[in-house]
Amino acid sequence: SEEKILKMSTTTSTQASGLLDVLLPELEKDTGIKVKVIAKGTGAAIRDGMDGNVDIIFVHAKAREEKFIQEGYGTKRYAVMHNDFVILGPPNDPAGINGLISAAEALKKIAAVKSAFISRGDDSGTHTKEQTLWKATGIPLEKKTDKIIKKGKKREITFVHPAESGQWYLSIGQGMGKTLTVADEKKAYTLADRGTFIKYKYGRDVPIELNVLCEGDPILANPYGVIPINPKKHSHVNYELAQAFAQWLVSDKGQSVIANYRLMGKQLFYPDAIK
Amino acid sequence: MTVYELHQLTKIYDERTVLDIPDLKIKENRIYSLLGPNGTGKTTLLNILGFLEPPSGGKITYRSKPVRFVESELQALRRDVILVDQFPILFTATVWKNLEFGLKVRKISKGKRTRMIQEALDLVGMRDFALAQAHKLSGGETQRVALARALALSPRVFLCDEPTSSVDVENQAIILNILKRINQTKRMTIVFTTHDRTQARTISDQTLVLDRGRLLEAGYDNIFSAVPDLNSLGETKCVIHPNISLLMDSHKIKPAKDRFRILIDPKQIHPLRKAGKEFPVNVLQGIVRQVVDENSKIRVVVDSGVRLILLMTEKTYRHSQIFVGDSITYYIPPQAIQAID
Amino acid sequence: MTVYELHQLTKIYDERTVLDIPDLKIKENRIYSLLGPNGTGKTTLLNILGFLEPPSGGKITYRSKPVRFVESELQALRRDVILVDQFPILFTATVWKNLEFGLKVRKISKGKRTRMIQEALDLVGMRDFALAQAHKLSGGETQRVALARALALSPRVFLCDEPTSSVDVENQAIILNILKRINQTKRMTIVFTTHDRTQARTISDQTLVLDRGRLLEAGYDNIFSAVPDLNSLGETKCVIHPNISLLMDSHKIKPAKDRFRILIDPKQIHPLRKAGKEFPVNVLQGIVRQVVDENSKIRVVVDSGVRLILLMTEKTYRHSQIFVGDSITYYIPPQAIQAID
Amino acid sequence: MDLLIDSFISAFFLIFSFDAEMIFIVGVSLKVSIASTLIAGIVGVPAGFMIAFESFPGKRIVITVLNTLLALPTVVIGLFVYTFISRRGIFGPFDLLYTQKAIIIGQVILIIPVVTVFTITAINRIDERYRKTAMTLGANRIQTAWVIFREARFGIIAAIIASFGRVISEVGISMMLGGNIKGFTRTMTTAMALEYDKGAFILSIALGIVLLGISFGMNMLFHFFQGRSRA
Amino acid sequence: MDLLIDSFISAFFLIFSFDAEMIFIVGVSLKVSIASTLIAGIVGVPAGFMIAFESFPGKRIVITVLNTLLALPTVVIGLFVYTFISRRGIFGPFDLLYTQKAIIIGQVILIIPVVTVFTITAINRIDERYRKTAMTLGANRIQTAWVIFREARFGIIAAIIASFGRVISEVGISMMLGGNIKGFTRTMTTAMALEYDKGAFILSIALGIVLLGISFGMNMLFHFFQGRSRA
Ligand SMILES: Nc1ncnc2c1ncn2[C@@H]1O[C@H](COP(=O)(O)OP(=O)(O)OP(=O)(O)O)[C@@H](O)[C@H]1O
Ligand SMILES: Nc1ncnc2c1ncn2[C@@H]1O[C@H](COP(=O)(O)OP(=O)(O)OP(=O)(O)O)[C@@H](O)[C@H]1O
Ligand SMILES: [Mg+2]
Ligand SMILES: [Mg+2]
Repeated sequence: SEEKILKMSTTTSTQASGLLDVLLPELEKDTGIKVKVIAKGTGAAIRDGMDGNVDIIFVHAKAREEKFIQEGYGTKRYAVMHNDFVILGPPNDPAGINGLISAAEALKKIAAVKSAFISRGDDSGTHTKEQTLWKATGIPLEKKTDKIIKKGKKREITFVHPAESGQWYLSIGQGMGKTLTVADEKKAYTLADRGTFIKYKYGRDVPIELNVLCEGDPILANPYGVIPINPKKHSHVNYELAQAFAQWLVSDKGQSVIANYRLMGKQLFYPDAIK
Repeated sequence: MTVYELHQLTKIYDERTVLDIPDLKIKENRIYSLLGPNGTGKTTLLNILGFLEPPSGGKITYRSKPVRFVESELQALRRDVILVDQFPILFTATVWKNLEFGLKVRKISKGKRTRMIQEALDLVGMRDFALAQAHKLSGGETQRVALARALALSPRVFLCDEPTSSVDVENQAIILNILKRINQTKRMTIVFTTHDRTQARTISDQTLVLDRGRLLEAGYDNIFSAVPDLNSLGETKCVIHPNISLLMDSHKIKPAKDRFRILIDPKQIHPLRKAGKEFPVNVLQGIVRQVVDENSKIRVVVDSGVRLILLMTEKTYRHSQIFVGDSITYYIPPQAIQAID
Repeated sequence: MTVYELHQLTKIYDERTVLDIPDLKIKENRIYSLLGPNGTGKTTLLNILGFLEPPSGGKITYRSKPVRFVESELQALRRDVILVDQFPILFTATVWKNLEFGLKVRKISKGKRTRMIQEALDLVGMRDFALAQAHKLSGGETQRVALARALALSPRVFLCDEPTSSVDVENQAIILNILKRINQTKRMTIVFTTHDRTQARTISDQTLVLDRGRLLEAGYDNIFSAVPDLNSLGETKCVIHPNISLLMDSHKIKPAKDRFRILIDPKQIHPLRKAGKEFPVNVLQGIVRQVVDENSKIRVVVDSGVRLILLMTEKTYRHSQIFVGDSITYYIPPQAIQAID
Repeated sequence: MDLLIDSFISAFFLIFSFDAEMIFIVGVSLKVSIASTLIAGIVGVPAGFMIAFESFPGKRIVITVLNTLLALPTVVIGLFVYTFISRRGIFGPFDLLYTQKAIIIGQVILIIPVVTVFTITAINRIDERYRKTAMTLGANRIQTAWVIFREARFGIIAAIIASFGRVISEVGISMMLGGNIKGFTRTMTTAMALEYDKGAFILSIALGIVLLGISFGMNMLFHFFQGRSRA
Repeated sequence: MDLLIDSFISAFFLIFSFDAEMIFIVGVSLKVSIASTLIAGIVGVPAGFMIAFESFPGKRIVITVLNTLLALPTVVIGLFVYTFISRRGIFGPFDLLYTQKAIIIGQVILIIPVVTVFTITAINRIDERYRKTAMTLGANRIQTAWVIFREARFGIIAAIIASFGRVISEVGISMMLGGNIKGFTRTMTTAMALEYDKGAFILSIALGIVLLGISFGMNMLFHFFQGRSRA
């Protein structure tokens, strides 16, 4: 009997949060599918999908996922689960945002007192969300454009960040975990997904001191999706298995595994398929 | 048969011509000694004869075939010819392994190898050192092992660069005898350099003298640096020592320079019973320091402030009753003096 | 004044004792020559005298102070004593820089340095090579530069390991003269090794002979390997050549071995008019190959199958009318023969 | 400081638990690193020899370029290899990406310059006369090279050891081309990076200590085979 | 293949756009790498000298340990330094974490073994007689060392070049201890890693090409200063 092996690129958060460690054994038990997990940044994971290096991707950047499907790289986006983003800060909370619901309001306050803020700055789902939030604050923003050449044509990638951010707005271009570490070290505010935060606050050798200061704004939702790669683009991909995996994820069984996953007694992800 | 023929051979280092040989033949089965002052190109010539360095210009034939200095062709030639360096290098291994190397390269069977190595070590009296680490040997031991390493390979042509310079007297004699013997028994052609003229004359069939890269016809014995004698009127005289001014044959003089070198043919100097009228000039006195028998010629070293060498037949020698320690008088004919360079 | 005093000095390499000197004094302002076969410990001894290698045992005093082989103390001593190696190493730099090194180390001012370097280069006739790359020099050039490098520093003690082995004849004489001269003018103590006995005798005040690590009293001239003569009845005879069996003085024999070495004192051998009844044994014949004047002693080399050296006064020499090429008869008294090791 | 002490203790437990996964990861690391080092040695040592031995036009440029390649970042190598072996690349059909082979390819590229440059340096330091002596004794090019190799062996071995150290401690290429897939391409360093990401610092350092231990063992082995030939 | 061509063109634009951010990143990389290399050289070369020169008990162990440290993973170094300089560590008050100084500290630790090991190898290869000659000419220990250094300089320079290549292309330590903070500690390699993570492969490789160009320039400079002294 041939081994059912599926290759999946995913964002680091699914792996680092430990979710996959409970999800995949269940999957194998039910379907016999073994998954080779390649964890990397959202951008790189999507890239893997476009290049046909994997059979399926599991990421959280809704807009880009949709574009991915539009361009024909993926067949369908399955909404699997979500968690949410939270704004973290040092215990002494110099900007006084504790208890605020509106994320935009909180960021505005931080900018007003020029309290240190760490941005992932890596074009990840979290970074994309952060930019949306800054736009919502209405404070003056600066645009930064990178030019690249693609197939001989110039293309531009654009980012925004608060104007005159100088010393207080630090863009570190790293994953969520490291961003938390840096924010903790610098006693700074940052935007993080709840899963990683819990992991770093309660499940780490050296816990971080940061606390959740702002949460609950609907804009802070963070949906994850899986997309099987389109066999029309890449004939070699194992579409059947990818399909089976996606189906299992959105099945009752898959969804309940996600709902029941606890880290330090805290729920990290909320199933999206059953409601 | 002619082993090597050199034509218009030159070697240039850093724009300096260190070797310039219009014509030279090395014949088979003979022993050549190569003499000459330091830096005169002896080692350079041996390197070229050993196919280890290309000349800068000119032609070489080896056994009637022209030699092209192309790596692929040299390989085979090098199997014929072995050079033992002036300061030989032994590989960082045992003495035995050092000797084995050339034999292994020639694919000689183990049993034969063992015999040949032992033989070669015996020749130079180094058998006890077979298992010693070669790079820890003393200077003379090193030189002897290097010789043995080459001898074990019985090459057609054997080039030795000062083979006995660090070897003790006892072994010097032994090594020279070996050279003589292998030359006869194995019909080996040998070219060796030395600074010991007696050694050269004793064992070699022919002596080549290099001077500043050129071959000298006249020999190497009496070379002096000289300045023109400014006090001499109308005559060409040169001074080689504060007390010695010699009249030269004007035919043999090249355009006068501030400082030049002369060569006095040792065969043309003759001892006199006493200073007489017949020879008004170029008569010198000196103390006999040494008398040596060199292949039926007698070599007499006389100290007249500078050391002069007289080469005479045994008859002349006996006739003139020369004793070491004597003060003798001798005459240098002007035509015996030749300016070089 | 005594420069060095050695007591029970030994050096052991790989469990082999290569040097074993019960007592030796080196006096100030004298020239010592160090003779001996290859691998006998000459270089090793010089290394120890140069404070470059510690002995394995024994004591050395330098200028009456005991030497402790501790790096911190040796530094100062090494400023006094310079060793020129057997195969000298020049630093990968110009000849000038090589000479400059020791002077810079001694913090000598630039102007003075320049003068001293030029002087030293002139001494060895290498001035033209001042700016040459030292590691590209020929063998003899290298040796001469190494000498100049040491001479420029005017050390108290000058140790030379075979200083002229690769040097041409002309420069050999010059270098020996330099050694002689600096010994006189700068009151330098000199120890040099050589395989040239004439050279040793001509310029040194005292000759030290090393043999297998031990000092020989009797000199180094006639050492032969010998086997006991099995045909001799009741007498102690040894064979040093198929045709030569010599009677030895039984007092001077150590327990018989299969193979041993003997030393024949060259001063005790005397030439005879002709073989007579007075000397029934130990009378040999041979051809005179060489006669050399050595500091008022006459050295005669006789070839009797092996080469024997006779050392005689000028008077004896003249009296016996020895000519090179002659066949002579000579007598070796049994007490002149001594077994070593 | 506590962290370090804890790490040491954990390392100890890690080693003596003989955890199957742990053993597997160590195995992958060793296998991949040894393979890369061997291949790079087989290519780089002869290449270094040739470059040091021959004189050819542009030799100095070649050496300068090799020196430059010592600064080849793992990201560049990773991406470079990626473009060839990713599904869209020309070697796509061989399905090499995210396999141990891919890691080996990348690591070989990483250390070939190291091996080559240090081989050149080691050879250059050998006295010209060794070569001359071998040649006059009748050695052909390969035999001559062998002589030089023997004389230069300590330098070359040092280069090999350094290269091994470089690849076994390397993370970028292993991550990019191997993908850190559990049970397939997870090496000690990618495992360390993951643990670090997870915030499991102790485990991360403990793994590092195990890695150093293994490297120490390899070095001892080297020393042992090298024997006292140094003396 | 398109990717590579695009990358080259992008690299070209990157360089000639004289983008302020780009120049800054290059500046940080150079500054940090040169500083690390210099410090490691100042420590490692003399250390290598001492070890090669002196005979002391345990010398072979020291050399084996140094060889082992060639396999020190950047994650371990990063974490190790982190525990000392993070706010909770003993050097916390100096506020070193996420500064260029922190990167330098880590990188120095990374390459000291490289410099030391290759210095030892270079020194060992020098004929014992150079040392003897220097000593007999009256040189003290330092002057003797200088002579040996001169003779071994090509090996040592090779070690320094290799170390420079190692640190300028290094990413793990720069990332962990520098934090890749834009405008402060972002280096070429961390920028490359970032672009890679974003999936912006072209920009990543373009940066790599720029890095190699700079490294090439440094090597040419080295060659130039070294002069024709080799000959
Ligand atoms: N590689 C080189 N580069 C430059 N000059 C060189 C090189 N090799 C030799 N020379 C020079 O060429 C000349 C001849 O050198 P060679 O070694 O042939 O002399 P030699 O006759 O063997 O002298 P010696 O009796 O001292 O050994 C010397 O002046 C030497 O300095
Ligand atoms: N480092 C060493 N290790 C082992 N043996 C050595 C070492 N150095 C010298 N020897 C041995 O010690 C003996 C004495 O060597 P030394 O160099 O003193 O001889 P020497 O009298 O100078 O000989 P030569 O006339 O050949 O130069 C030799 O047999 C040599 O092989
Ligand atoms: Mg020569
Ligand atoms: Mg010696």
